[in-house]
Amino acid sequence: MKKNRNLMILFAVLLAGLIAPLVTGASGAGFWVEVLLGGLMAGVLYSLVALGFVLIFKASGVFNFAQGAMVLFAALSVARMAEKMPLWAAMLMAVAIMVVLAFVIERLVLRPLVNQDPVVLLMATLGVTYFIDGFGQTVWGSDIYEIDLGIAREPVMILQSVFDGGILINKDDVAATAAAALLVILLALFFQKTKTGRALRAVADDHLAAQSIGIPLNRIWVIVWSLAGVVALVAGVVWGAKLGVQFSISQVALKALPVVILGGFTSIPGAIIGGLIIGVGEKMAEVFLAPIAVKAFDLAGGGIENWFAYVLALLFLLVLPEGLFGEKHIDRV
Amino acid sequence: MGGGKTIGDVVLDLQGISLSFGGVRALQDVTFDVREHEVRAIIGPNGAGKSSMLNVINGVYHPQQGTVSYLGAKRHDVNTHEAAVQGIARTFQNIALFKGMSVLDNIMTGRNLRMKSGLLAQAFRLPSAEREELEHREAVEQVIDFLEIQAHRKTPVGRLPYGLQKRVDLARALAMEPKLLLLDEPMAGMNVEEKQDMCRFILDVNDQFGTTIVLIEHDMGVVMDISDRVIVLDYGKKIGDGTPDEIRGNQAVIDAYLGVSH
Amino acid sequence: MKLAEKVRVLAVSAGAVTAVMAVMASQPVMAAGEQFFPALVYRTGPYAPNGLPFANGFVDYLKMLNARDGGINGVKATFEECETGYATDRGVECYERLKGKNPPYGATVFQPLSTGITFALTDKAPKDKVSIVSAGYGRADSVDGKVFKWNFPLGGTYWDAADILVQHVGKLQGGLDKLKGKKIALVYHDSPYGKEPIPLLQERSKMHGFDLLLLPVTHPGVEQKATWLQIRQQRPDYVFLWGWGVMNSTAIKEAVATGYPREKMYGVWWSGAEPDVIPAGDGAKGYNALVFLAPPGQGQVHKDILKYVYDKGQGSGKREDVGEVLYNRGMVSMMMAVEAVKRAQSKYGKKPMTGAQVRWGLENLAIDAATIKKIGFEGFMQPVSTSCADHGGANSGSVQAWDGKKWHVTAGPYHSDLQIIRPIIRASAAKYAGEKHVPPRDCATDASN
Amino acid sequence: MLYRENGQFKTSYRADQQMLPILQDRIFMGLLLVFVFVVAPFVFSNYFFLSILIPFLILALAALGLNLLVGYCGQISIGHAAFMSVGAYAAYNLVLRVPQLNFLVVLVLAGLIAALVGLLFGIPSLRIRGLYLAVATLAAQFFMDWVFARVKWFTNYAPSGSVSTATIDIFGFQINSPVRKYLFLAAVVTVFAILAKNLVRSHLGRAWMAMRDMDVAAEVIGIRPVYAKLTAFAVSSFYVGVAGALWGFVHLGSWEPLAFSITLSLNLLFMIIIGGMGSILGSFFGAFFIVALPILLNRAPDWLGIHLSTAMVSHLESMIFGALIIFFLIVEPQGLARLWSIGKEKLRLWPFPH
Repeated sequence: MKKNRNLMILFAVLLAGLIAPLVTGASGAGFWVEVLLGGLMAGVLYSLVALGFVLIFKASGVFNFAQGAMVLFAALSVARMAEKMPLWAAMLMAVAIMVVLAFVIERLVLRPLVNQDPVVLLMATLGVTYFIDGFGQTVWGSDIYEIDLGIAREPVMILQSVFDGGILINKDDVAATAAAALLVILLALFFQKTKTGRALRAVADDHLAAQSIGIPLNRIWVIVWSLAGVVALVAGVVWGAKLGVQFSISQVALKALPVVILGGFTSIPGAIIGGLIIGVGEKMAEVFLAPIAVKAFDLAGGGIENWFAYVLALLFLLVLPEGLFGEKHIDRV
Repeated sequence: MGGGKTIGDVVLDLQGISLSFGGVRALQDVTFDVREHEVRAIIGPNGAGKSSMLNVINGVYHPQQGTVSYLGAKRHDVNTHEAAVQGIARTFQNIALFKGMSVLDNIMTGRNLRMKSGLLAQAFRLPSAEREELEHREAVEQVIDFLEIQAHRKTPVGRLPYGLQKRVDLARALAMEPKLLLLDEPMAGMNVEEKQDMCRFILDVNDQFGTTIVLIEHDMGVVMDISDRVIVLDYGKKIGDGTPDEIRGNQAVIDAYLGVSH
Repeated sequence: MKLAEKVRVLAVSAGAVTAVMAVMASQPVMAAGEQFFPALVYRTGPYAPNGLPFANGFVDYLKMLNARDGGINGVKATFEECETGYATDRGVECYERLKGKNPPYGATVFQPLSTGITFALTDKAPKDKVSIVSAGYGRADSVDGKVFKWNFPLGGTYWDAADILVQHVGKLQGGLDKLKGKKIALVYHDSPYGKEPIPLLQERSKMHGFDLLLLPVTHPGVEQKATWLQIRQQRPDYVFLWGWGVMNSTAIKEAVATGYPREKMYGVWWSGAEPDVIPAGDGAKGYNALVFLAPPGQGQVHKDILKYVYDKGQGSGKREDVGEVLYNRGMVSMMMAVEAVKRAQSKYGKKPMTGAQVRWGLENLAIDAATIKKIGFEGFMQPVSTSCADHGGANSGSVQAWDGKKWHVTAGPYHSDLQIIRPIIRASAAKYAGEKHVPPRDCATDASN
Repeated sequence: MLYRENGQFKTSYRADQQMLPILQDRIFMGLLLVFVFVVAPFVFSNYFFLSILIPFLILALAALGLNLLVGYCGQISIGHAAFMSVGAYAAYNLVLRVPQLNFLVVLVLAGLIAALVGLLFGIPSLRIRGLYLAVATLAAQFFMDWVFARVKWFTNYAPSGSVSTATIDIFGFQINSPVRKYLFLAAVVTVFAILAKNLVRSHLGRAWMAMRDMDVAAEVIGIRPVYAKLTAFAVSSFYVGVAGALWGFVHLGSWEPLAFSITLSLNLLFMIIIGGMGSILGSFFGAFFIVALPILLNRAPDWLGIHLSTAMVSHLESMIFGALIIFFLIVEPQGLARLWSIGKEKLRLWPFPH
């Protein structure tokens, strides 16, 4: 089919772009692998935030702009509470806080706005963003705070025998990836094996069907928002441990948006794969493409990664209007 | 019926239409024609592919196989806009009115195709644009009078009762001054009185304006009363085609259609 | 929701709107005889970690003056904070809000602590007859007082800073000529602030033949992976860091992660404070940054602040943070404004000064060693003296290094090479004057007002 | 009471097609215009002009432009500040490179250039819809941010990337004082609001609304989605581009790409949702709400005599702002304009409700 052919062409072009630096000799193999890994690591973080988006969108049809603010709030909670207690206790407390937050949001925002236009719900979550931003800074402060997972920051050199100059690897990046992978496996198990999980999947397909299983929609919303809160917590801790916890990390939500349009709003695998594609794509573009563009057009610096993710996602959308794994949509009249 | 009415040549001719969505086959090798000035009914149980048929005629769906000839021009699939330009109008099964607009504005959209003033003329409300707007308003007012909905002109369509919404849907289609009018269950969900009104409107349109009509309807009484020829679909296949009397006597139709709860 | 209820809501909101209109139409009147200092601060948002200590030092100094001396030569000093969040539009709103306070004198001087806001206010200040002091930031070309009558980049500009950094690394290499073929990367905040030093560095790169690698970092600066991968690939000999807020600590962490030696990193004076290095932990050891005017530490003035402000429980921040780099810089920024008021008072009399009178004070500032000692800033301050042609008043800076616990001054003071900078300033100021149709004034005839 | 339309019979379609068919509405609009152009210049303080009214008028124009696209044509955009920046930089370059042009001409040209760019970024709307399109419009936001930060020509090679403008002069009339700026903007915005009103009540506007309410049905009656969507993008971007040029020249005076960041885009979206989607008047309500509310919240503790730290005030501002937005969405998801019309309906019936 035509669509598939276009998709193949798109993938082929991307793949060609991916290996171009190697072929043209713009980069040594070792460095290329490092950029790839850097992209994958960034992609894992994007995936984590995108996962929060997808969970909520799937179950409640809400495009949750507040996911970034939730990441910040969770990370701030962990960082500040860890000053007074062991890290594990702080994380548990933070999970409790995120559940309470989910409950409050369901009660005060979602329930009164049920069946409203998606745009209205989107704007409501922006309101939630402002509130959480202000509230988080009031309670926890607006300085930079630390989350210490006890992992050394100094990078280690590996595979020196394979690549010229070896490959630089950070243990915290590896830990982040492991945490993300673990979370995804847990979520998959939850959705496949538990009764609640199956109900959640049902609600995504059909709201009425879910109610006939006997789980009230309201409780389902609290559960998905709590889950999204926990995902935000993991993303916040991973990010915060790496770069410090500060107001700015709420901006990571903007990076997750192209991921969800690329992967499809309703697909968990889409969020993961989309995150990785975007992560690798933008790092590769920035490192290898930007310098060429700067030279060619006499630009004042590169920085193309800011829009590259969106343009990449847009390209995918033009081929697949519902994203890689999104649900197809047929007009009925 | 419609004494003295002359049925003309074939204006619409569908040959071997097949349409499927993914694995679901909605239409299989359906062939039929519509003659000028006739009322042509499509009947069949739910899911028989009736609405899909209309969607193929005015280009909402594109069939995988078959050809559609309209006014002699033969093509594989129809472009919706072109269909509208060539005078094909339709109403919808689940009322597809523009919810945020008033009755008047909804019907005015039926004139859009004929309104030519440019963007700037409209923005500055130049005399030419004003004049055009008034001309078309007058045409629309005639439709409004014809369908007797004068009292509801400025009402947002969402606030109207169902029966009236159906009437506005028809008014919008009529405002296009169509040559061929496709009606998708125009009487569904109406009470007897409303149905009588609607029948009257349909026959009047057919008589007064000479509009050719293709009609989907469940109410067999209505269909047999007002249509000149009937086609019967079942599971996407044509199982009968002819005058109401012929259809009444068609054994395949009786088995397939009347066996189903009707 | 019922109709009646909706109408009630409408009524309430209409009432609220009317209230805003009513209150905003009336300007509050202040008790006469005060010197009013507007304080544009940011205590929230992405730049709060750096905005907080600066704002604390900025207002604590005034509090101390009032408590210790009863104000400035007997004129009570007042201030009002306005949160800008480092956003230009909010900064402009703060300016409009505060410029007319304390009539008939108005605001003394504006210090926006943001290059973006400085740019925006530069156009507005001449009409409102109030000066903009941008100590160590803002438009570098505004040193030219002939064109920028109301701008005072006191203590040094980014061109001075960039020039000093080049001189320093040149010295490390054993001479500026040895920079030939070397590679210097500029990692900068992608805003007017970060872009300011580029023309000077380009000029120097042409002169000495080193490669200049420009790596912008998008606001707020938490995404630097690609930037540091490029640095890993290009292996520049030095990295100059022009960051602010969370961007600084992120840069140092990414440098650790990509194995770039911190010893080869040099920050501008806005990338060399405690909140920039502490979050990076041990990894920040060896990182260098410029320091101008006020190095960290405590002197007589701090003792007074602790005694007159903190002992009474009126401190703006934490006691242990008094003496941090940015705290001191905020304090010095306020001190220079106060000195300008004093200078103006010496000409116009010991009463509250208007914005125009303070402008004269700023243009004739003479903070020499004796004054510095007298006001308790000995060891924290280079002399600053301004003139009509030179609104900067100083062009020196030292290099400090972080040892994991404290900052230590390791080299300097350097003076920027005016031979190189002046022509660029003149060209840039002339271009501005052309665009804005501002006729440059003649310093000989227009020395006063 | 005052608001009675009984007895006002229309004798011709022309009379019925007027912009404001009801007499009281015309009187109200007349009084409002008198207030805006005659009374207001004398009663407000400079601060009120500079910090509230001027940004309000410009952002109302931008919100109006966005409303044409989102509220009337149903295409969501979260990247409209990008087209504001196109307008602003286009105007900057026109003034710089063709100084003899009258500023009014510059405004129109800047709008046209923005319209062209808007058209380009509107093309995906032909394939993508709903929230997917919304996110896709962010591509415009980030791409234009980047273009103006990077391509030196647009900023006339200014080393800082910041551009600044000279005072506007229209036929010898200097737009230099707050009151003059206000009057100039009020005039421009009034004209553009009337043009917008004309557009949405003629066939193009009906085509947009038809696309919004039921795109398949619209196509079936002969409205071309390509034409309807792209004209909506173009006209919307034109408005927003003009607003951008005004924002740069009249309000900011000098600016950097950050002045047109995503925050501004989101604020524009807030304005039309709080004010009312598909309502010209709503764009004004929404703009006033979003411009004045943060300032009001920021200053309220001071007026009330409550002394809070600057940080606390700022955090409270953010929290209350967020809470109020949620509150308004819950009370009236259709926006302030809807409340306004409900209020009018009440007045119409009062004191004799049926």
